[in-house]
Amino acid sequence: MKKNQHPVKLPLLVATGDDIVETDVLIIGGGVTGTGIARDLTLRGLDVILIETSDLNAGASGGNHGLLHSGARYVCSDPEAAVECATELEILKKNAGHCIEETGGLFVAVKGDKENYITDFPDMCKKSGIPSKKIDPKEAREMEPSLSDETIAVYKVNDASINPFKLSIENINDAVSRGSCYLSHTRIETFKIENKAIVYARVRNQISGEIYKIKAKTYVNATGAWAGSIAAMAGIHISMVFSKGSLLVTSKRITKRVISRLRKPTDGDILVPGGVVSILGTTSVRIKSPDNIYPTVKEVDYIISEGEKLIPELKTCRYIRAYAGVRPLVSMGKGDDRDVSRGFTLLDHEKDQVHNFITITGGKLSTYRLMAEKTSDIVCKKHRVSVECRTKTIPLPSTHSGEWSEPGVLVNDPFKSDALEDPFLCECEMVPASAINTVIDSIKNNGGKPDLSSIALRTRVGKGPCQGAFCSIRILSHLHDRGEIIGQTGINDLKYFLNERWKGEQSLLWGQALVQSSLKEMIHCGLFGLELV
Amino acid sequence: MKLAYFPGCKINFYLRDYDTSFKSLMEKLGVDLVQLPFNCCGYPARSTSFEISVFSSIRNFALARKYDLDIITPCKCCFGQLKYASYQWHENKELKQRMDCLLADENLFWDGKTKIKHLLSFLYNDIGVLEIKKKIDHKLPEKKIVTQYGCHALRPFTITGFDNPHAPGIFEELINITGFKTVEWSKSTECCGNPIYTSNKNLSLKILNSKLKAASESGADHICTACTHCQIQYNDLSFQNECQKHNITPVLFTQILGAALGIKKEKLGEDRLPIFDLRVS
Amino acid sequence: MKDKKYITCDITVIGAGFAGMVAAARASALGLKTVQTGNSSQLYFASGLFDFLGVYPLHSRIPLKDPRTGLELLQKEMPDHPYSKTGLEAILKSFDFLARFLQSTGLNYVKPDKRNRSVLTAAGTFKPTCMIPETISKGCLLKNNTPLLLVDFKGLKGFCAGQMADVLKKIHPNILTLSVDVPGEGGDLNPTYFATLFEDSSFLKKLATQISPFLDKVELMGMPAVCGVNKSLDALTRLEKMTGLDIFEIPMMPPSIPGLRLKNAFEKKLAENNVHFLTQAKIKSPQFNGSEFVLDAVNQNMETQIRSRGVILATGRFPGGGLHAQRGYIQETVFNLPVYQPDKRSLWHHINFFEQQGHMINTAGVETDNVFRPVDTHGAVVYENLYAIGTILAHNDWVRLKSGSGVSAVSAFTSVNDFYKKSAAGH
Amino acid sequence: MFQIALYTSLILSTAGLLFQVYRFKKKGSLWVPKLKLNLDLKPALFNTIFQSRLFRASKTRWAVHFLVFSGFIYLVFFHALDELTVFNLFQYYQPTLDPFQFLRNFAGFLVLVGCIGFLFRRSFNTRINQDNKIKYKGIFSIILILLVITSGFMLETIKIISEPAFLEMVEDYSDLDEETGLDNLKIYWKTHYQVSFKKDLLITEDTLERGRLLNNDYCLDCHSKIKSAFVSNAFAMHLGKPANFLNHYRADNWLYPIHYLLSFLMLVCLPFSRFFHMLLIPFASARHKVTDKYFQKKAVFIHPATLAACTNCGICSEVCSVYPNFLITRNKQILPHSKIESARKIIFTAHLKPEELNQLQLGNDDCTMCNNCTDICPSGIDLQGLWKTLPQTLQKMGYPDNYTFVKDKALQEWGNKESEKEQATGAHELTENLTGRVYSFENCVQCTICTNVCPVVAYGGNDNDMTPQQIMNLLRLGKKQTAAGTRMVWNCLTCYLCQEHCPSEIKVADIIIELRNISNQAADRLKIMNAADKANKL
Repeated sequence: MKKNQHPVKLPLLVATGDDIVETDVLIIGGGVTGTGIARDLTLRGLDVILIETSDLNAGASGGNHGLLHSGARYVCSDPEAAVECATELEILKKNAGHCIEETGGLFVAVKGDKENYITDFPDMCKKSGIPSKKIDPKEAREMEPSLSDETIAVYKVNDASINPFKLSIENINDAVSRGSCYLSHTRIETFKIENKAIVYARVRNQISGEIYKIKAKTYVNATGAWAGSIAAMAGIHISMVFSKGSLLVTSKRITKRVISRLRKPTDGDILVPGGVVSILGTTSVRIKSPDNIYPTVKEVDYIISEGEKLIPELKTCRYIRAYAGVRPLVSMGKGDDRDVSRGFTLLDHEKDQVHNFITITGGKLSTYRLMAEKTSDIVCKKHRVSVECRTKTIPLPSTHSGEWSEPGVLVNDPFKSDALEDPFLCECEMVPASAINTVIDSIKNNGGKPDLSSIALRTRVGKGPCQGAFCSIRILSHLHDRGEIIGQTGINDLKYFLNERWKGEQSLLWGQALVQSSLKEMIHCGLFGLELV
Repeated sequence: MKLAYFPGCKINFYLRDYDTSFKSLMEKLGVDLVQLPFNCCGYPARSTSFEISVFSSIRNFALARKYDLDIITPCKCCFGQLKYASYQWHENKELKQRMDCLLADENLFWDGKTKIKHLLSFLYNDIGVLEIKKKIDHKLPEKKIVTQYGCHALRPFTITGFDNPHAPGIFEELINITGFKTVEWSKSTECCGNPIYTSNKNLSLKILNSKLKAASESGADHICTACTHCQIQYNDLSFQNECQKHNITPVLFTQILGAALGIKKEKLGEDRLPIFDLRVS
Repeated sequence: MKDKKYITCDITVIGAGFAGMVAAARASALGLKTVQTGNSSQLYFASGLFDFLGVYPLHSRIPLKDPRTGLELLQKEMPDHPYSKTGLEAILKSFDFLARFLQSTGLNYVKPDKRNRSVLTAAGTFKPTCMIPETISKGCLLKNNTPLLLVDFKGLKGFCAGQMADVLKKIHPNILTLSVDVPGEGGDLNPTYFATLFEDSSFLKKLATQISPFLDKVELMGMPAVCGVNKSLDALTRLEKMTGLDIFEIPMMPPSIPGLRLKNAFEKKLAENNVHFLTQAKIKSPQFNGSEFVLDAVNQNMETQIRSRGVILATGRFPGGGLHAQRGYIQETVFNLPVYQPDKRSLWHHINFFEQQGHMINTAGVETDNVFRPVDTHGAVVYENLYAIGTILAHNDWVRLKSGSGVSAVSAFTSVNDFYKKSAAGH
Repeated sequence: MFQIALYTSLILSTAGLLFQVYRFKKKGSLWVPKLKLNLDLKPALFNTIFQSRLFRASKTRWAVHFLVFSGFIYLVFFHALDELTVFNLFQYYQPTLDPFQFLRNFAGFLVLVGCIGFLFRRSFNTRINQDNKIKYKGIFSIILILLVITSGFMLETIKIISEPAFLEMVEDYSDLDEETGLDNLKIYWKTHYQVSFKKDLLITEDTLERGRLLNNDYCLDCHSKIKSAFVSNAFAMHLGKPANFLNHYRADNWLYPIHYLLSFLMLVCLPFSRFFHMLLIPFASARHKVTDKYFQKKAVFIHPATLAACTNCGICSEVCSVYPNFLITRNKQILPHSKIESARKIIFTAHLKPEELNQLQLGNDDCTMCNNCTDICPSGIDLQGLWKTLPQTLQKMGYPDNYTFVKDKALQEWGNKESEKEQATGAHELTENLTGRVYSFENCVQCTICTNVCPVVAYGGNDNDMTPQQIMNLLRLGKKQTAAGTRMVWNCLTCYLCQEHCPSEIKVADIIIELRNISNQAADRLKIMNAADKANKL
């Protein structure tokens, strides 16, 4: 392993009492948009602080398919978005290739799907300039043997899959290495508003409880589903609608390509391969609050029953976990939330009488860069900075600490030489201690505190079949051994981590997954009695 | 009783006494052994090709089938491999067809009816401990002995069906009737290290050494295996350099039982232990 | 054509987990001709601690000091719980039998006391349990002020003395820790192999030297439960003599060495008792012909037809394969017995993993009469001589109640006794 | 001319022998350490004279070979070298006298029959014919023998029928002419000695009787009854008309040089053809087996002279334990008789293609060291010694055994070639395909029991990398080739402890063995690719 590739160490922000930290731009929200903006602005020479109330990709950025749309899905409903997707896809392929797997995609119609949608599809693609190619169903079944034998029409498109965690990690790593600052577990308490502008933001470190102020020239609200509540702190009302989408992760990769149902977008009609697994989704359920969401049994069953029409194997295969994300929609209309707007909402609150506050929300993963670009444009205008956006041209560098978020990554050489000195702490996904150490260092460099959850976010830890049953206690021991955790917090940390994992499993526990989870309960409740602590 | 004798590749030139004493033992027990032009059991080819290994075994079965004989072998590795192949042959239709074709080229065929027996399971199940006990007329001195079961006969149980793989006992029973006393030790079901002797001698010897250590800690004088390969491992290697400190002498099961049954010394092979001269009647 | 074998016996125990082992032990001790099938590796998951009743009522979230008080309440409130069918005396008797049986194999357990024992676990928590191996027993001497040394081994994953000390600090401030570099071994230590090292005196000596700097500072020492496989108590005593400390083992996550010791003990003794063990054999299409069960135990290469007057179903829950969950419902896998279960899957699990009442799926299982014969939905006995024992029983969330071994032992004990009594009367 | 031919051929033959000795020495010094010759003469003598090893191997083949051997020996000593042997022993010796005349014919007949037997076997023996290159090896020598013998018989036949020869003899040994009853003698010789006369002769009982008396007077001392030359006589009887023609052109005169020239050719060829085995086998069967000393001295081959003693008889392949391997892979280099041929090529000419070398390595790897071939080898070559040393040789040449190859290969390099291999593997290979089906390993609950019971993990230390459970995880993560390249896969003892203990009843050991198959195949491909790369660079 190349040890000299750590991100540049930042001077740690020591903020006590009423200390004020000053910066050009304060970005709130560490999803793909937030980290994207951070990188974009940093590249344009601005000084940026990004704060996140928990950790990277806690919201919709971490709760999606990881699909880079070719645009074909939107050709009927939203041709404009379709074109955006297509252009962004090309840019990302060029600049962030290490986060992307160019899988290609198939749009597949099965018996019973609406004829006119199928017949219109190629024309609509052509209109939006999105390449698609008709494929004989028989040939398609040779390409993807798991497709249903009731397949009646297939089109090949350019869909790709992307690892959103890696994307955010690399974005923020690049921003930090260029002098910006990322503060995880930091929550906005209040905004101080004077003269139609925010003077400073009072923030609180969620772990240590420290409260301090960050003074910036401009404040960007990139909190996705929470955009409304953050804006409310500044006295601005945004009408938000929340739509929950649940997704299922299979234990193996079922198809080589992205498979979408060739029909009007609805539930359970996309299967995206991600490394060694496939992700099936989604649903669309209106919810009241974006907090504390998890997939329900009903949703899981519904997604499977829809998905199995496309790929029968989905009925019998093993699922590892389910998760949910919230689509933040700034809505006025009615009907299916998918119809509302998959395009993004960029609000300059100058019109709401707060001059230095911008909200960016909505949108989709595929266009995150564009959203960041547009937001940054406004910020730059306010700062009178006339540098062109550079994320179009400068490739996203690949760093070592981002590597382990990739499923199935193996740094091969250590196995031969250092296997003995470098034990696997997570056996399922084969994450060695050295990788955990790299990630711990990177978290600490970013001013965070390494614990089970933050490590799990940046690695594959806990994402394998055992869902934390074995690795959690091993990594906890490791953290204690390294002195990263001292005192009682360890057990609470363990419980929190297991519970977070549990939210993603509880809805799909049957067959072998239930066996695995029973084992987990036997260890952590039966032996360790954690439920009593 | 008439059985086809499957000697395995190694016995003839590396463990001749085992061969000699095995034959004498079978003669004594009234078993006619027929020697057929068998080939390798197929175990060594397991590493390179599934198909070859199964075919090698099936060809042996077919040869025995030609004379309508069941097969007996004193080697546990061969036993395990033949069992494994017959299982695969029964399970896998495609394989069966392929084997049929290959056999037909040599005017052979196999219908799955040939059975494979190992020396121990044959003595235990087909002849019976009591029956053998009756024939024993020379009690041997109460020497302490540890037994090594041999992996390929014992496991996987669901294929070999040899003995309880976790707590096997037939070997002990068969030895205890001779006057020798088996001693319990922790590694009776573990591997002797022979399978990787050629590829990784270092590890093979380490494993052998750990076994010898455990055996000597149990207080035994001898070790016995009833498997050509394991026995070769102990016979040839346990006296090498690092293994020498453990005072464990490997002995052949067929010689022990043969001696107890009163088979003449000369018929038990050339290399005999002095204990056979100390029979207690 | 697979090899076919035929066996006739008095009783067949399906399952080789803890309950199955106890049943086979009891049956063979009573002189019944016994056949056992299953996969004994499940015992690697056993902690080696025999729980009676650790927590009741669940919402109290307080370990029971005296299991009897909990038992009384439980019998009152949960009439369907297996304990409610047997009573205290049978439970104690079964523990007693178990202790004697294990003693005969050289595995010593401390007999049950009136009070539950608190055993320190590798997470630094305490587990309320009843009967424990002698090697663990001294951990119960732990008092607030006893100076304690916790030892871990580099390379033994998932056991960190520092972490335990951190957790314990609140109630036990006087803890020192030591992380031992195991001589001659590098990298990952696998418990089963590591445990065999403790049977070697020279290794113990080296270990003792590493501990020696602490000898005058502490009185008690805790170490992971890896002190020897077959001669654990012997090894522990030797180490105690070398150091002069009281030493106890701390159970850690699977594969558990105390579980392995149980496995070895049972397997050895049962083989000696002539229990015919068909490992990994699956029972296919069991039938009852009016007087006996005809079971096909199917292997990869062999089919064994077992004719047996009685059958004990000890196949366990989901990990053991006794119960299987489809997406919508739970099935019993061998006899397809009716399974008591929540109405729909959404009720199976609670969204909180550590929900105090436990997950509803854990109360699912086979319902039985008072001698553990499965009953159908109308409450009628399914087969005269079919018994279901162990964790497969319904209404027993053993993980949360900490009642696993107790229920397994008592149900095994009671059912075999019942079968024996009946067959003795019949003859 | 006879003298010139004789000496030339003797010189050539000696030179050839010296050259061979020199070559063996030179090649020997490359491959074999200096060890005492350490000969064991008794078995060698026995084997040389009676071919005792061949007798043990195959009675029929021994019988056929012994026909040739005994006949040939007789002809060499009592026919070709008659001036040195029989002349001195028997004062009255004449080649045309019985028993010599009969024995010569008989010996020739034996050789003839034996040689036909040789040819016959070559066309029908199954295992040796698997390698066409070897099938016809040595056929030159057989044909040469056949030619010599046939030419001898032809010469004799011609001499029998030859009128000019008859007349010359009459002139030399009698004073007979037309008047004194030469015709009568002619008539007698025509009837009893098959001489073919141009002129028709009137045969009556009277003339025949007179001829008999003349014959008694002049010829009988040197000419036994022609019937005893049963082969040539039979030819002569059936020759018919062409006889006159041959007589006219004095066929006896030019067949004689043909016969001895062919014989001399044999002499010349002695060191360079199959005939050489007559000298090498005694040497080979006198040498002791390859001992540990060889290995300690890091010798890599058995003595080249021993190696050269192989006659490609193919008996070794008939007893080969791993013949079924050949039936499936069709790799000739599994069969000992092909392997030894390749070994000879390596040592003497060093011209083997990369594929051939690789095949040889693979074939030799299949050998179970059962010693059957060595035990049976009629030439007494220590074949097993060769098989044992061959891997070292091949490793030096860049064809290590797969274990060493995989061990030395970085896992990374292994992984890089993954994609191209993916296409090549799995095609039409009959396997259980456990590694290709997710359900065979996905039920793993990560309990590490397999790892815990594994002796390789316990004792492997630095020799080992992954644990069985990690192998299962690699498979689940889609890293089949990487898994196949781990040392665990190669160190596995196949003791099945893991499989027996797995609570999820995953066929851990079977999967690992299957991975080893995959690894083997991958190693083969990589080795050939590497060799091709090297060749390209050169």
